[in-house]
Amino acid sequence: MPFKLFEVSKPIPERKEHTYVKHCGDPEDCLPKCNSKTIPGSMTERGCAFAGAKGVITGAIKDVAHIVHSPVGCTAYGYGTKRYPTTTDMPDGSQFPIKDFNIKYIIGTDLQESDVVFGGMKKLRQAILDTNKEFPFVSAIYLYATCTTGLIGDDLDAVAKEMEEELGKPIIAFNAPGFAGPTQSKGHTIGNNVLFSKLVGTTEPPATTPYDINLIGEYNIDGDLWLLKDYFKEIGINVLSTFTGDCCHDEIGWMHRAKLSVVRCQRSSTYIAKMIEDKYGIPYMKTDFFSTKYCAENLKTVARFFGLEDKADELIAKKMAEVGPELEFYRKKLAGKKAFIFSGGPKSYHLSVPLQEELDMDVTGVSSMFEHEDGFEKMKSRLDEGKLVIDDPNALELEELIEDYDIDLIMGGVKEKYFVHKLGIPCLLIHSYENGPYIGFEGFVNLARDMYTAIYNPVWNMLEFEETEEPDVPNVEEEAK
Amino acid sequence: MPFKLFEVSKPIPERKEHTYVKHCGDPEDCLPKCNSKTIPGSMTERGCAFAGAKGVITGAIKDVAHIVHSPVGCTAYGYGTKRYPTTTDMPDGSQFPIKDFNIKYIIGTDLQESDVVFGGMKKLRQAILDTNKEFPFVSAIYLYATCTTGLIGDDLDAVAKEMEEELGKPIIAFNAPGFAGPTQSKGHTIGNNVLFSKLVGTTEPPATTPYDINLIGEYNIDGDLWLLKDYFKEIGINVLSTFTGDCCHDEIGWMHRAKLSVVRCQRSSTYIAKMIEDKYGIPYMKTDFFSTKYCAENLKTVARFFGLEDKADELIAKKMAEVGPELEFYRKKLAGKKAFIFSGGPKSYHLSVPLQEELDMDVTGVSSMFEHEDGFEKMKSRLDEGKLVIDDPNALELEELIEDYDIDLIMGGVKEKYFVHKLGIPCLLIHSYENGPYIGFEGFVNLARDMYTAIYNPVWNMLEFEETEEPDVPNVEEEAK
Amino acid sequence: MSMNLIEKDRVATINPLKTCQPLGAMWAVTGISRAVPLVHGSQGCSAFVRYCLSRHFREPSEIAVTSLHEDAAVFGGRKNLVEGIQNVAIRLKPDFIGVITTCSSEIIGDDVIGFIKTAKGELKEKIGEEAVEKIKIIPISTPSFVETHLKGYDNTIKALADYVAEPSQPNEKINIIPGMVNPGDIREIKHMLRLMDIESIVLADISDPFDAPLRPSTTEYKPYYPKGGTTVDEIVDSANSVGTISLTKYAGSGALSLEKKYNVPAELGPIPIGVRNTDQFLRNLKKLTGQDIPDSILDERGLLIDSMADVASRYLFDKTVAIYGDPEITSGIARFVGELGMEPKLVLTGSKSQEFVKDIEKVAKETGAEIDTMIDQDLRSMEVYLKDNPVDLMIGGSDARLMAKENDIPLVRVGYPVYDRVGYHRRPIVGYNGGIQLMDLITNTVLEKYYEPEHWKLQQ
Amino acid sequence: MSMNLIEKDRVATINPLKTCQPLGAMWAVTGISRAVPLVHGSQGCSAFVRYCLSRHFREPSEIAVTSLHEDAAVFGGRKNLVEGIQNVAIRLKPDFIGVITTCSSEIIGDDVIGFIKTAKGELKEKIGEEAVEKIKIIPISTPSFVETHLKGYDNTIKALADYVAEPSQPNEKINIIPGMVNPGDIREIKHMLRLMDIESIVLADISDPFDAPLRPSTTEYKPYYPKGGTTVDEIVDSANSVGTISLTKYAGSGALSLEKKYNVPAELGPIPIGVRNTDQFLRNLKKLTGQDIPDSILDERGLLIDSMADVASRYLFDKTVAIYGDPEITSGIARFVGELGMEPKLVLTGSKSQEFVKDIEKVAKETGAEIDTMIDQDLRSMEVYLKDNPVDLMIGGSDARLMAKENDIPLVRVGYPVYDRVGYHRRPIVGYNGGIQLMDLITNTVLEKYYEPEHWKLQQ
Repeated sequence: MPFKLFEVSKPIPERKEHTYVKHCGDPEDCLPKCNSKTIPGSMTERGCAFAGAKGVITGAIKDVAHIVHSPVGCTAYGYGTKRYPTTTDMPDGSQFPIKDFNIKYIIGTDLQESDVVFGGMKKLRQAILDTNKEFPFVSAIYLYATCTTGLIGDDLDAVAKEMEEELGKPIIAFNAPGFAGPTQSKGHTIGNNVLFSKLVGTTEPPATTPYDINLIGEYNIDGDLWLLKDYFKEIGINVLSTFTGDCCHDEIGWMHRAKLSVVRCQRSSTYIAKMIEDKYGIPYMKTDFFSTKYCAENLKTVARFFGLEDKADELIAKKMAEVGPELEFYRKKLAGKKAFIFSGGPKSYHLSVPLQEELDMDVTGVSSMFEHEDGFEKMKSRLDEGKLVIDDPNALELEELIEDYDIDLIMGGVKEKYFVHKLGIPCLLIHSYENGPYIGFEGFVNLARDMYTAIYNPVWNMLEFEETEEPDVPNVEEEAK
Repeated sequence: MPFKLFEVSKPIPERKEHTYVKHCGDPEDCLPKCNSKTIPGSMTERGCAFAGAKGVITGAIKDVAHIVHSPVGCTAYGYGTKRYPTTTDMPDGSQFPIKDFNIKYIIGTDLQESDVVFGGMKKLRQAILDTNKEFPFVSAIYLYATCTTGLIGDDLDAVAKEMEEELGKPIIAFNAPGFAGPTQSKGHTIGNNVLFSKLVGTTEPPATTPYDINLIGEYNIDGDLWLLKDYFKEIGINVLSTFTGDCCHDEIGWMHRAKLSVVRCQRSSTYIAKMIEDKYGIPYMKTDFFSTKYCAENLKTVARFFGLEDKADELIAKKMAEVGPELEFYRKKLAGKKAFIFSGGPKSYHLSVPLQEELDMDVTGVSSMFEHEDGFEKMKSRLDEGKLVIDDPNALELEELIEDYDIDLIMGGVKEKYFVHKLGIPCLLIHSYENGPYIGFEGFVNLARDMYTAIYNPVWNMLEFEETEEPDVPNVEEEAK
Repeated sequence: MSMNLIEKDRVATINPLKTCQPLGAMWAVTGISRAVPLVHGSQGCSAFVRYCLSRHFREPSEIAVTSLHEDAAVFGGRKNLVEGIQNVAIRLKPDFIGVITTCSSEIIGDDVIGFIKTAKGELKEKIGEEAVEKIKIIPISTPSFVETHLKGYDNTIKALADYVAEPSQPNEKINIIPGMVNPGDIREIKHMLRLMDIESIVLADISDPFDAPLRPSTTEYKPYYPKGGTTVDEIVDSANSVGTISLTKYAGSGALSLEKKYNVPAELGPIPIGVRNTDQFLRNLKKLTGQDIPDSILDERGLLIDSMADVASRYLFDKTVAIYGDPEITSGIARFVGELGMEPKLVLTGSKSQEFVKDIEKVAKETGAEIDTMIDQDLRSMEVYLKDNPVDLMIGGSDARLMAKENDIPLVRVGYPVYDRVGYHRRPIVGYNGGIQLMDLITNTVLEKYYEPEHWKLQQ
Repeated sequence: MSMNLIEKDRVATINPLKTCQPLGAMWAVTGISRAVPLVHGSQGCSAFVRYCLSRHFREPSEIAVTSLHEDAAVFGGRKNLVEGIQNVAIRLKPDFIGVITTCSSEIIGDDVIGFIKTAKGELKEKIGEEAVEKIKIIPISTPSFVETHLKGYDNTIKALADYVAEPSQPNEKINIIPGMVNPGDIREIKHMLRLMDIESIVLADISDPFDAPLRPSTTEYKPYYPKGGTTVDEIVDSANSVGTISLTKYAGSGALSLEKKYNVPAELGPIPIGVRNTDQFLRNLKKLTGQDIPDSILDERGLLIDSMADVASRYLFDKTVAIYGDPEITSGIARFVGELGMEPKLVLTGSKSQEFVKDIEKVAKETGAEIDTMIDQDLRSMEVYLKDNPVDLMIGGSDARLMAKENDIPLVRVGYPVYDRVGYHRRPIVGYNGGIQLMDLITNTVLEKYYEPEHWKLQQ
């Protein structure tokens, strides 16, 4: 019986196929059903395709103005939702005038009832002109379709083409309305396709080296990219283009000039790596930089490609000496703690082994809200017998899971965090992090520390009023041992 | 009947002599009784001699460590009570290491019961050593007797002498215990005498000019001194020594090298000016720099002494052009408002004429907590018929005064401020100021503005809940007109 | 002495100061006990709102969605909604389901009322008639392309009045429509009502649901429902109250509906921010209930007055302020800062509201200030304005925090959203106590920024 | 895991963290309704204290003085005190006069009890026996050179127990000795008692006198007396209560006196700061009164717990703190910051208290932190310590503000004195609500200082 139907989901038995309990003898394709529609009336954690396109893929680019063609809501929600810091450094050595421009501004057409009736393309054209006037320094303007404009049939590509000619500046349309596809993953795909087809091959880098890579699917969440870039630099590898953390519009255009594509977030951006390989013959490798072991292994693999393995070894040795003792402290504290990883996608397979092997934790299971089969295969392969692999769990299932599996820590998003706390269990932000970065050597220490502080928060020993005082209040650490 | 007994003071008829109602035909020496003991059991605003010495006179010096020889209270109360900012600039061009050192630190001997029994001199000696170790850069150490050490008979002069020899650094004792004299004024006198007898004539200035003055009784409350110094500089007059705002210990020592002593606070420091004149033949003049007219007149007088009247005229014209329009605005707003000035001392005569003549206000009366006869003479001479001149009013009398005279504004200290507000009347801090400086041209604008904001605080129109809404709430200014 | 209306000079909206109707509806439904907001739209419509509400309140925001996809765009959302309602009803066993439309379901033209009927019918076969009748399932029409989130809130309260309220016996209670204010504000209102000995029905009371204790021993789990919220019975009973006070003129439709249908007298606004507005609120309460205003409240008033006497003219006078946010809160704060002697130099709201303009005209008259006023505007307009017209202080939500920082203008956080600090949702700005809190916040901000450099001025 | 006691290495006291006994006595007497503190000493003894109290509370502090001068030093203060008492009695018509000694009157050796008798005798001739008997005139011995201001407070409460309390009928009330906490703290205590349905006598209740409404229409003038304070009748009745809780072990003499003389059981401390101390306070209340702890309080507790779950580990963990001030408040905060996962690195008090050392040992054990502890120390010691041992945060009064600024360490203001900001006297730090307030304050300070530079971390 490799599938499990939560008690609370008995009225919707279709959910059973989405909850797989790992059994080692199962055939490889025995996986939870995924990337299919959510059952209506669920409290799903899933978002929409627009979120996948703008929120995940393009929102990290530093020098682009984003126009959301929508009633005001989608524009408002597109603001300040991702921790994608950017610098003002441009590849040619110049400075973009505004730091964190991508975080600071969001633009929209604020469609009204009359626009819904008569169409919003005129308004969109004017909004593009306004944007170019307001922020003349942007390198490009990106347009986003939404449910409304999808339904009323506004032709964003036509507007983009027309206005690009008028302004002499790249204008790119993303047709990923909210209702497209079962999850935000549809938006990733569209984002990849558009950026590849419209941009890659259109620009040339200021300079190249024999050690150039594309770092794909690295969005610089809470500074992740900056750590990785330092590693590569020290090894002698040059990140020619990042897709898309702290990158600029033109960087996408010259991805075809790299020697290798390194794919970080395999769910959201293997697409473009594959397309680049197909069209330009540039090989790609899927990588994993979470935790010290994965980071070391994958740095070496990338370095080996360039014959720089020695340099990688040096870096790894140095870093391990730095973080080893601290990690050892946290390992002792975290050993045996039961964690459940509820990520958007790939973190559910990136983190299971490191938590188990490097921190001696017990990973009760993993889930994802938008992974596809390939991702679930990896999740499954990286878990022990009897562990859970769940597609798109809803809030009610999460409750049952926590109750039945005696979980010590949930790793999830803001939507889960405060809900899980109400169940008396700590929840760590794993989409946008608590005190990141979480990648690489230092990042894994940060993650371990954040897990440690979440679990050892003294509050968990004080949840209820006690009618009699404990003669001597133990300290949390003792307690938790 | 030039004297008045408040209704509330009927049980203590002695108070009658302290409350004079100006009658123009009265002989000059018809004045309120002053500088005599407060009737026990009063809520007086008066302080003690220690406050007069350390709080007023010496606390403004920037490079001296002050040791209060007392139980901890007097030391604690000697901290942070005066707005005497200091710079780190020393007259020889060097820098004292700590800004606002005089505000930042207070030192004491924290006398215990055993010290009271066996004497505190040993402890004082050790405290001096400690102080010199902690702040080796101070130019001198000043010691203060207090009620306790006065009563137990500790000989501070002996300790000072002994330790001065040991440390090779000036150590000066001030024997102004709290119970000495009827008011803090006793502490001023002692402070003046000690500083004159111990310091004046003991040092030489780094340089002199033919235009050197001592600026006496200017403590730099909220930056007053810095304004005045700028004026003098522009006229071509050099402040060789300030007594004691933002001054250093050595400056007192070379006061005998000035050409003229200019006395600002006539109550607290005419003493030293007089002693310098007597001993060194340096003339002094009593001055008045509050308000534009007094400031202009007195600047001219001082400038005339040096043959620099033209420069003074230039400065005055420039300043008047700057502040004139603003003052005119405030004059219109303040015209007719009834003010009562309850100052420590001289501000009660400095401000009455300016408020009346320059701002068209009505000064209902003035009072002082520590003035002597000469000061009360001036107060009286600067008031109109029927106005009040009160020595040491107590809280209860203040209540009656406000009720009977329909006062719009009280100018007093912190002890009065919140009390007066409870009576539904604004009270402006005139000892330490609200948003000073208050001296000179710009300062008078500040004062006018602070009076304006205090009186026009919209809250005075909202004191009580109204059962019916006013059809159209008038704005305060309209209302107050 | 005047109000100067500054028009938006762009079509593009840059950093909006408003969002769409569904958010207001989800907010309001969360204020009902054991209620589930069911959004009939794409998953983004629930996911984004849950994210936004959770980060502001640091609380769960449990919202169900019908997950509309391409097929619904073509064939309509009937299947999704009918199924969705049943799944919610069966799995979550709520007392109330608010079916909230979105841009997509409105454009598709789904017959929400009809679908609810269908769903109920099917449900009856599954869980029995009695169980179904116990659940109020209410349609809430909130087209995203009309007005703002406040309208969505307003439409929800109106739906409660129209679909839930039922006249029976007079109940001597007062209905309060708080508007989109924080838990701390609603608690302060209830505190005032308690002092006046008035019982109330809050439509709807998000104070506990969005600020709930963490107490596993008494919490309702599987499904988790937060403590509190207005019960359906109370909403039913709201037709029998002695009156309705909507704290905001901008969300008074429910009050007017109760007045029209059930003769429950309505008073709309002003929001009790500051002295005069709170005075007016108390007068309205007295008028509707006949209750006297007790000394205990007037003493609280006296504490605010006392603080204003001690602090306002000394530290705040003539400091210029830019205030932005929802119209009622913004105009309320503008009036209050005027009462503090400050100068509201710029007021800005995302709503296109003539009421707001009138409110500000009144403030301009009272304060004698020239007030630059922006309606239907965005935060970018404020940023551009401030470059040329710097102010001493900004008052509003977190979305302008980077602008404040860049311009080195201290920001006093109020209203929604505040996500970059903690506890603000718990801190009232309404009532006399809220006035004290807000004034303290403003004053301490001024002291830190403008007085610290000359620290001796803080010695008093 | 340990407490490391750091001794003072100087004789000189530099920037004391304490003051003398009379201040504590004047503070306490102000908490009695229609009472006048009459200081038997120099004018500085009243003037300085009035200044200090007024600037902290931003309220009047009306204190009379006997104005001792040289002649009294020689001949004794008899005349001053006898006259002073009469003048106060006749002119201010109080219900209570607290005669507070000072260093000078103690050294002179004035027979205060005798002088009070004499004054009463003379008074009777002037205003009649009945009028005199209505005024409680109580000697309070507060030699300035013994211990600290807290001892003066303690001696005053003990004087109330010894000279005013009188047994009659049991009253079912609880006596609360709040210690030198703020009006907001006392109000929070009273709020908890209200929720537990317990009536109380607060010895003495400064909450209204030091935070009084500005309401001319209801204020008592000529003489002005602030609203509130504990009435003399209540103090008399305190001998009949079911128990006394002193929120502080450091001022429990009055409680012990009531226990010894009238069998009123006493509980001393801990001050209810933080979760565990507040839990203990409630248990003590239950023990003494038999009242159950209601859900309403536990829900408030749940809100604090909720905030701690959401915020503490995320933003506060392992941040190091220096805490200074009065011993009970300091040790209470040390325990609370430990509950928040922070590290109390330095604790500092001006009192020479072994109780404090024990409290801190307990906190060290609970938190596993190494806590450097200074007793009988001054602020200069902290400054020197911080140069070598910087911390992330300081918690204490305004007197260390310049040190905080110079070391670029943010300062969370609590306790007394706070004179460079507004409203802190009104903000509780005790009880669960006080815990929320204090945690919010700490967290927002941390966010502003340590998170703003990477502002994206504040998006959540």
